[in-house]
Amino acid sequence: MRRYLIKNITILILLLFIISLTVFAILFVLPGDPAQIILGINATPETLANLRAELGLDQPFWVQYGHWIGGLLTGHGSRSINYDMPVYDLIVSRLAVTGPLALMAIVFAVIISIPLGIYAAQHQNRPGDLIVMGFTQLGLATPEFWLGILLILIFAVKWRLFSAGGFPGWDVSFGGSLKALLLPAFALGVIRASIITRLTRSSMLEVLREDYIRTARAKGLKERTVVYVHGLKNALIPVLTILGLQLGQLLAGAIIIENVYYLPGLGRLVFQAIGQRDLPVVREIVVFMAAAVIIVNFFVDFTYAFIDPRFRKR
Amino acid sequence: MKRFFGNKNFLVGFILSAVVLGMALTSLVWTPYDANSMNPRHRLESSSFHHPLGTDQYGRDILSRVMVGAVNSIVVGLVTVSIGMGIGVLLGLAAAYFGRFADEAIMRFSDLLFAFPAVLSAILITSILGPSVINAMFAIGLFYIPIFSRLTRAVATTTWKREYVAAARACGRSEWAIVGRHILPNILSPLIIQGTIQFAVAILAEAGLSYLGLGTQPPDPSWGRMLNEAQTFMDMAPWMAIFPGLAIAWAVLGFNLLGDGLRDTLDPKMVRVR
Amino acid sequence: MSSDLIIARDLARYFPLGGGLFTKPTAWVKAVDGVSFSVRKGESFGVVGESGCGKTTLGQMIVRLLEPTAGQVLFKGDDITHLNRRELSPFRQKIQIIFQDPYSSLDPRMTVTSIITEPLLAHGKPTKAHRRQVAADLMKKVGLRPDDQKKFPHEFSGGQRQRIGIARALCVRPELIVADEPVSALDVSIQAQVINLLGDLRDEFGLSYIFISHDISVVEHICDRIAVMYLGGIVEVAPTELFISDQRHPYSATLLAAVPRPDPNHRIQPAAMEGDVPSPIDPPPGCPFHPRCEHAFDRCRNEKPKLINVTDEHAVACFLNDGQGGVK
Amino acid sequence: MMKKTIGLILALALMAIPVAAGADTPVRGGSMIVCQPAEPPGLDPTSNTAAAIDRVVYSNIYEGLVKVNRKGEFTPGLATGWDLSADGKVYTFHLRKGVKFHNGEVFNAEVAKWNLERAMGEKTVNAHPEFFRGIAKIETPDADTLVLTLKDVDALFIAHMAEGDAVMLPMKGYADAKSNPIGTGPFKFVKWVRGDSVTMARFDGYWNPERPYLDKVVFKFIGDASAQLAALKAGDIDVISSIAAPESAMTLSKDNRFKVTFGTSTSEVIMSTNNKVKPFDNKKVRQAMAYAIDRQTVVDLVMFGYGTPIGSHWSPGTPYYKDLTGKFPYNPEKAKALLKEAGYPDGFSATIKLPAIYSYSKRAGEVIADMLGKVGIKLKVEIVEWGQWIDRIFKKKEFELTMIGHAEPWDIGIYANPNYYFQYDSKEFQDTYAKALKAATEAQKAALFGKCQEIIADDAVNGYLFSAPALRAMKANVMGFWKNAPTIALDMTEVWRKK
Amino acid sequence: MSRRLLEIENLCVEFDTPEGIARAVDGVTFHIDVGETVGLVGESGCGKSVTSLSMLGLIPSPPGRVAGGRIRFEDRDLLELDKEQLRQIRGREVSMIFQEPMTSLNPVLTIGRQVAEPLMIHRQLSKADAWDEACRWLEFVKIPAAEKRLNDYPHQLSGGMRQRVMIAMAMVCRPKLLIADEPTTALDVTIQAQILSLMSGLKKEFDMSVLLITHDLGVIAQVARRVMVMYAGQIVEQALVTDLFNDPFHPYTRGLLESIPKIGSRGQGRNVRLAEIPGTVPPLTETITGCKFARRCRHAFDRCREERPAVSSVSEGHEVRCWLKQHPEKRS
Repeated sequence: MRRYLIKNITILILLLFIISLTVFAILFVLPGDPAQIILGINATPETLANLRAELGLDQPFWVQYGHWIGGLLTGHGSRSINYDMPVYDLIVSRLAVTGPLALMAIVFAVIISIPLGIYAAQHQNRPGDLIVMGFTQLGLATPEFWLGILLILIFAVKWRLFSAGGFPGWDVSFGGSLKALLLPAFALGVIRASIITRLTRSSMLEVLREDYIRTARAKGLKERTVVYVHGLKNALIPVLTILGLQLGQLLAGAIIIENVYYLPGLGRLVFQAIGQRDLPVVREIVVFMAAAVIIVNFFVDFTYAFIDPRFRKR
Repeated sequence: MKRFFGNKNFLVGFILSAVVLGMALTSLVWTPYDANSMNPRHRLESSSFHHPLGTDQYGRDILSRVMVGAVNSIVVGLVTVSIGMGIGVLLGLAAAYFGRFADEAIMRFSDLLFAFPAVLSAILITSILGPSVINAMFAIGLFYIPIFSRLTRAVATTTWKREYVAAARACGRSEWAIVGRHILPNILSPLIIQGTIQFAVAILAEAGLSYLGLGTQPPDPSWGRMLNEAQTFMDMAPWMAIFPGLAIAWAVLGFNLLGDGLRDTLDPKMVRVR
Repeated sequence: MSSDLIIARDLARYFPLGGGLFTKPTAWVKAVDGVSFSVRKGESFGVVGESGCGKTTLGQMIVRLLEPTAGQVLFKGDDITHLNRRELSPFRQKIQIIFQDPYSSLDPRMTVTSIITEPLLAHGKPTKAHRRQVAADLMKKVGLRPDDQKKFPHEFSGGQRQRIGIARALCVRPELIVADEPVSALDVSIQAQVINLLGDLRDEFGLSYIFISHDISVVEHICDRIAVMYLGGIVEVAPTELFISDQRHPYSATLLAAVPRPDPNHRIQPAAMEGDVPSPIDPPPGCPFHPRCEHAFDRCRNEKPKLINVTDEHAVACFLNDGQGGVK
Repeated sequence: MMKKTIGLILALALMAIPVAAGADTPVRGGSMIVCQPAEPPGLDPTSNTAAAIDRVVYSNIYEGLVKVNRKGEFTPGLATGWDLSADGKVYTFHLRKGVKFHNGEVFNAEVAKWNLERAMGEKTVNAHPEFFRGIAKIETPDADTLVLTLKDVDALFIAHMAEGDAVMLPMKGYADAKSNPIGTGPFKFVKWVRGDSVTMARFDGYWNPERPYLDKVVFKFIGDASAQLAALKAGDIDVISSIAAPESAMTLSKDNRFKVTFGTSTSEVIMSTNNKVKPFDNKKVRQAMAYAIDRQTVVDLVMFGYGTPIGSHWSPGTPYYKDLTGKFPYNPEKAKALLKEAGYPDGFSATIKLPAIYSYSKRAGEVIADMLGKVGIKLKVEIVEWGQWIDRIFKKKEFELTMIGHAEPWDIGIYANPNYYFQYDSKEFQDTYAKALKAATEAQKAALFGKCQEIIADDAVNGYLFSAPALRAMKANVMGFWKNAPTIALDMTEVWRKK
Repeated sequence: MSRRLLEIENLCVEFDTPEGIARAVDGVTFHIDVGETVGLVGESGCGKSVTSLSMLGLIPSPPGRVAGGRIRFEDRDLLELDKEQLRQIRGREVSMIFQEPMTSLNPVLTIGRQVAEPLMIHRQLSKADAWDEACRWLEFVKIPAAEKRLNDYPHQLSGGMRQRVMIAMAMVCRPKLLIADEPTTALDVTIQAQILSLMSGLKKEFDMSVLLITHDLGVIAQVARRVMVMYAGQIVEQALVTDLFNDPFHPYTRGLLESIPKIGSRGQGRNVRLAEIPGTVPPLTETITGCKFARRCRHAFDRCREERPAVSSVSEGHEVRCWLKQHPEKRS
């Protein structure tokens, strides 16, 4: 077990290192001078040089990279060029939007998909199943940002139940903020739900065909126990993997959906930061997102142990 | 053929994607209006006989733009799948064949790609190379590499373990001959199925990137970008937001179903049941 | 022993367990560990053992599907253990293999003709017509209808598929066939057909077999000599009749006794042997069989017995046979 | 139909403003949330030219010696007045007495001198040190008098002193100006929530005890058109200082809870043309393009009518403006003829590179591409990231055509610099501009600056399209908000809320 | 003396397949007495497992369904019970063990839990009591260190141990009938011998009836009292084990017995051929009017091909589904 841990953590760190280096290198060669962007198009070369020196942009690659990683490791991080504040604080403040958004989306997705998937599996090839599967096909085909737009059209433009976007801020209005996240989280969640429903269904179908399900029935267990205790626990294993992988998809979806709903989240931050050449922000968010995905998957791997004893190695 | 069309998924998928394909091909020779021609007098008109899907803020015919947009989507699908498949299959074969170290390295590389939220990397890529449909295709194709390499690796590893491969080896066939005669034919069906599905995914991805302004550039019509432009006109001209989105969903649904249908009919497991 | 077609000397094969990009294997599975035997021309040599005893690994080393970790394989006196693909080519034609699973041993995407004549491709460029002719002849030989040449494997039943596999092995006119559980996956009535076919072909082509199976009754029926394997090593070798009448190793005796006979008058002995087969990852010290052996004494626990001849034809790896007499 | 409506709104808006401003008496108190599209990259206008900084802090937190009023006139700021010597080289500023910074430091001639020297110095971080480097000598005869001797006559000196780059910082509390600005303005800085808002509160020690009216002002940063609109409708904000999607102004103007104002700004949206690359080095080609562009339609399609067509690089709200829109009336036939004369009877192909961050520029690019296409000039549209735009287009001049708004006032001087990205090199213009800068009288200035406008218009250096509007929407009870934007500031000093 | 525990009459089970309806069980009739071990033998696909599954309503449906017949267990017709009543019988009065001990145990639940489960549902024992009882049973089936094993998961056990767990699980409620579907097929011979002897011991101890389903005639011969031979969905011959092995009547049974290589039969030299049954089993979807074995039968005559043979009695308790009037060997 310890070997396994050490091995995987080593790989994890190596992966993060490679990602950080890649991102840094990519942004290093990216055309566009941050100093010029800060100072605007009419700035003099002299001012530009002064600012570049101040930002450390005149240093060679490895020195800059070392500085950056050093900063990250000591918990200081770098400062946003644009906002003149630690990127860390910026990420934390934006995470206050993206985090709940992703969480709500996952919750939506899970509460919709798992019961639907089980239902469909139990009613395989019957009308209920076909309807559910039809909807998931539609869900898979619908771009989430379009669903977002449609929801705005219906709920904001036509019925005026929600505002068409924007985010009041948690401290200004908790309820209002929650409401602002509702539609985007729903749009994100419904699409995820389609994938998870299909997966739950097929996984459940596979499990229900297993010999131990027959054994459980032969023991005289109630069908409910058979499905939810003997079946679900096994069926959830592949679902869990996909849920882990979905985090990456979800972050990607968040970038787009935050743009549809004008939510001041991480996705929008990185999208804008690239436009503004706020390199420290871009770098750290990309590394942060990649790390989040990798680490979540790492933990998902571990969660197997709790569900599937076969993964528990000595 | 009959066994394909007997499958409902395939049949519906075939019809849906044939419509998209037909629209794209027609648009090469004829569209109701020039898709890019502006007509200030007919701005933001809703559906009418002259403009079945209405017009946009420049008075351009949305039907014509949706038709031309289909070409764009199909090209994106073809190119990205080719990139992903071409490189992915090679990597997957290499991983399966060499095993151990190479396998681990190649699979870690694909983990790496998997770990990056694709849109994020696409944003990065297009911001280095500039937003254009070519760069968007490159970005999407890049993310297809691990998908195809994993698929290839999985099928190739199991196929390589099959006894008929051992039999071929036992009678002295070279590894290349085995790849050519046994491995590739077995990978073919899953590749076709996966390719069709990734084709659909590419249409979605390109729409997303174009929606963010990172894909197809104006004035070329792209479904995603049309949605982007539609958003500020939503209360005035909702049709601008509805039809391009419908087109995306239609095409993606079509190719997804086609893929599912192919899976139903081509999957070797099904063959064995017979 | 110039009549020996193939000789295996101290063959061993270890498989690494665990380990990845950065770590060394945590353990080694000694699937086969020091096996020696020889097969004469025209002889059928049976290898019997329970699952995990290493019999399949042994067979694959003989046909060089697996490279031995140690030891030698000599074919008609030539050492073929470390030949490369090209050097091996002439020997490949002489040694062929038949597999257990009639499903996974045939490429589902190839026609019967392609499958049967695939070995020809490895040794030349046969014409299509030639291939068709060869395939038709072989199909007739193994009892298939030559008209079915263009069919695919899934259009055949299990027994027919096994015949296709046999035809493929015969394609290059081998002298030795390693048959790895060739009838285990078949139903009783089909099993008999294939066993008979194998016997007929042996007579017709003067083949030698290394016949690997877990089923003593099948091995007994077809083979001239039987080797019993346990945990990667041969514990007893004897001519079949001698083996049936006079097993010298306690394991052989238990194995034979455990086989249920289709004869209500012959009841099997109440389980003579308790316990499971130990894992080859962590084999017990001394004689690998001692934890299950009712005759085990101190020496068995500390020292691994070597396979020694008790008579010219009969070798046993058991300390009980050091001086005199067998188990029974 | 659409055009008529817009025209009507325009007329109404123009009529309404003077009435609205005078009808009620301003009242003290209350707070106001103003939406500003871009978040400033720091709050120090003396180290960065970003317009977003000036919009938030200039005239609100910081003040300079000279101020621009809502009509675009130069009025006293921290200087109550100034005298100009007869040779036009010596400015004597009479500083306001009793001015204090928000941190209690006193403002006097010495502080002013320090500020100017800081801007001119070797290690300056000021984006426009050239504004100050014309100063030869700074004298402070007493605490309230500042005498500046210029090296040469500079007609724009006062204009420059009225820009954000010339605001006065305290000598002690200047170091954190980027994140904790301290000035002499009517409002003092309270907090900056990154990514969201800057809050400022009434400064009780302001030199004009009558001002400001408001107790608190929050600048909230919402760049997206729909989000701005949503926030205004939801009551989260009081003012949209600049409507990002002009089409939404239409809908808003129909809602009587809100009012939409449409004024002038200093920003000229132009199709920048690389005057050094073929075929744009040919004046006839450029003129042909000028004929091929229907400016009013551009305004209609891009700005939904909210914008004023221009004929040269000078916005209508700026003094000395000369209306040159009639110089190249829309005439595709003439454009084709000119192209033929220039040797392109079948037109030609070119690429227009549009910066991704500005939606007006992408839209205008698309519209122009269509218009030029009709006379045979096929434009390939390429969208570039802002960073790339700066790098490749602005610095390396790798472009044929691009589209951008030049927001700074009085910036026609860029045409005198042959190395500026559009690479216009005209001796005639350079001479005229140099003369204009040294013009002593208003009449001379008007004539010479007018001549400058004419020269570039005639050369059709760039495609002059329209002046971006100061398009604002606000709740009906917001009073005194500047309609026009003659300078880059959102001066909240005189804004009040009707009870 | 012999009391009927189970009586199956004319049972038919059908499956929908892409090729049409497959009749997996086609008019099976047999009975099991109290305390009797009955063997059901046949080749793969002959319908022996389907027969056993249909007794407890475990046929996967769709695509399968019981198309006709009666299954009397004691005084009830199992086919007429509702789901709840059937559930009460499963695991309490009739339990089953299956071929693959690897896949028949739930990999994510502990051994203890799985063994205790029937006790908790059928005998309403508390969890603690059920586990104690489960532990006793594990000891009973000779699982070493049973108490520790309770918290183990199936993958931690060897194949033989898993099958012991399966047996314990099936036995905890002391069923009247144990259906063992190929219980030893996946095991090595030495382990098979252990399991068979364990089962015989349990049977004697608890005096239950056992239906042993297997393809291995050897196993049947060792364990069963009575044996039924199935071919293509029908029982073609049933008799006491001694009668069947010593004096098989049906040509299929004979063929089957003669085709097995027998240890010790080698005396005659190396070229002994085994008897073969020519051809293969017909697909279940095929409708065969006459005898299903006719096309592989050396003795078949016209009637065999036209009319389905009726069941006739050869001797006391020895029934055959064959048109042959006399013993084939005696006839030829």
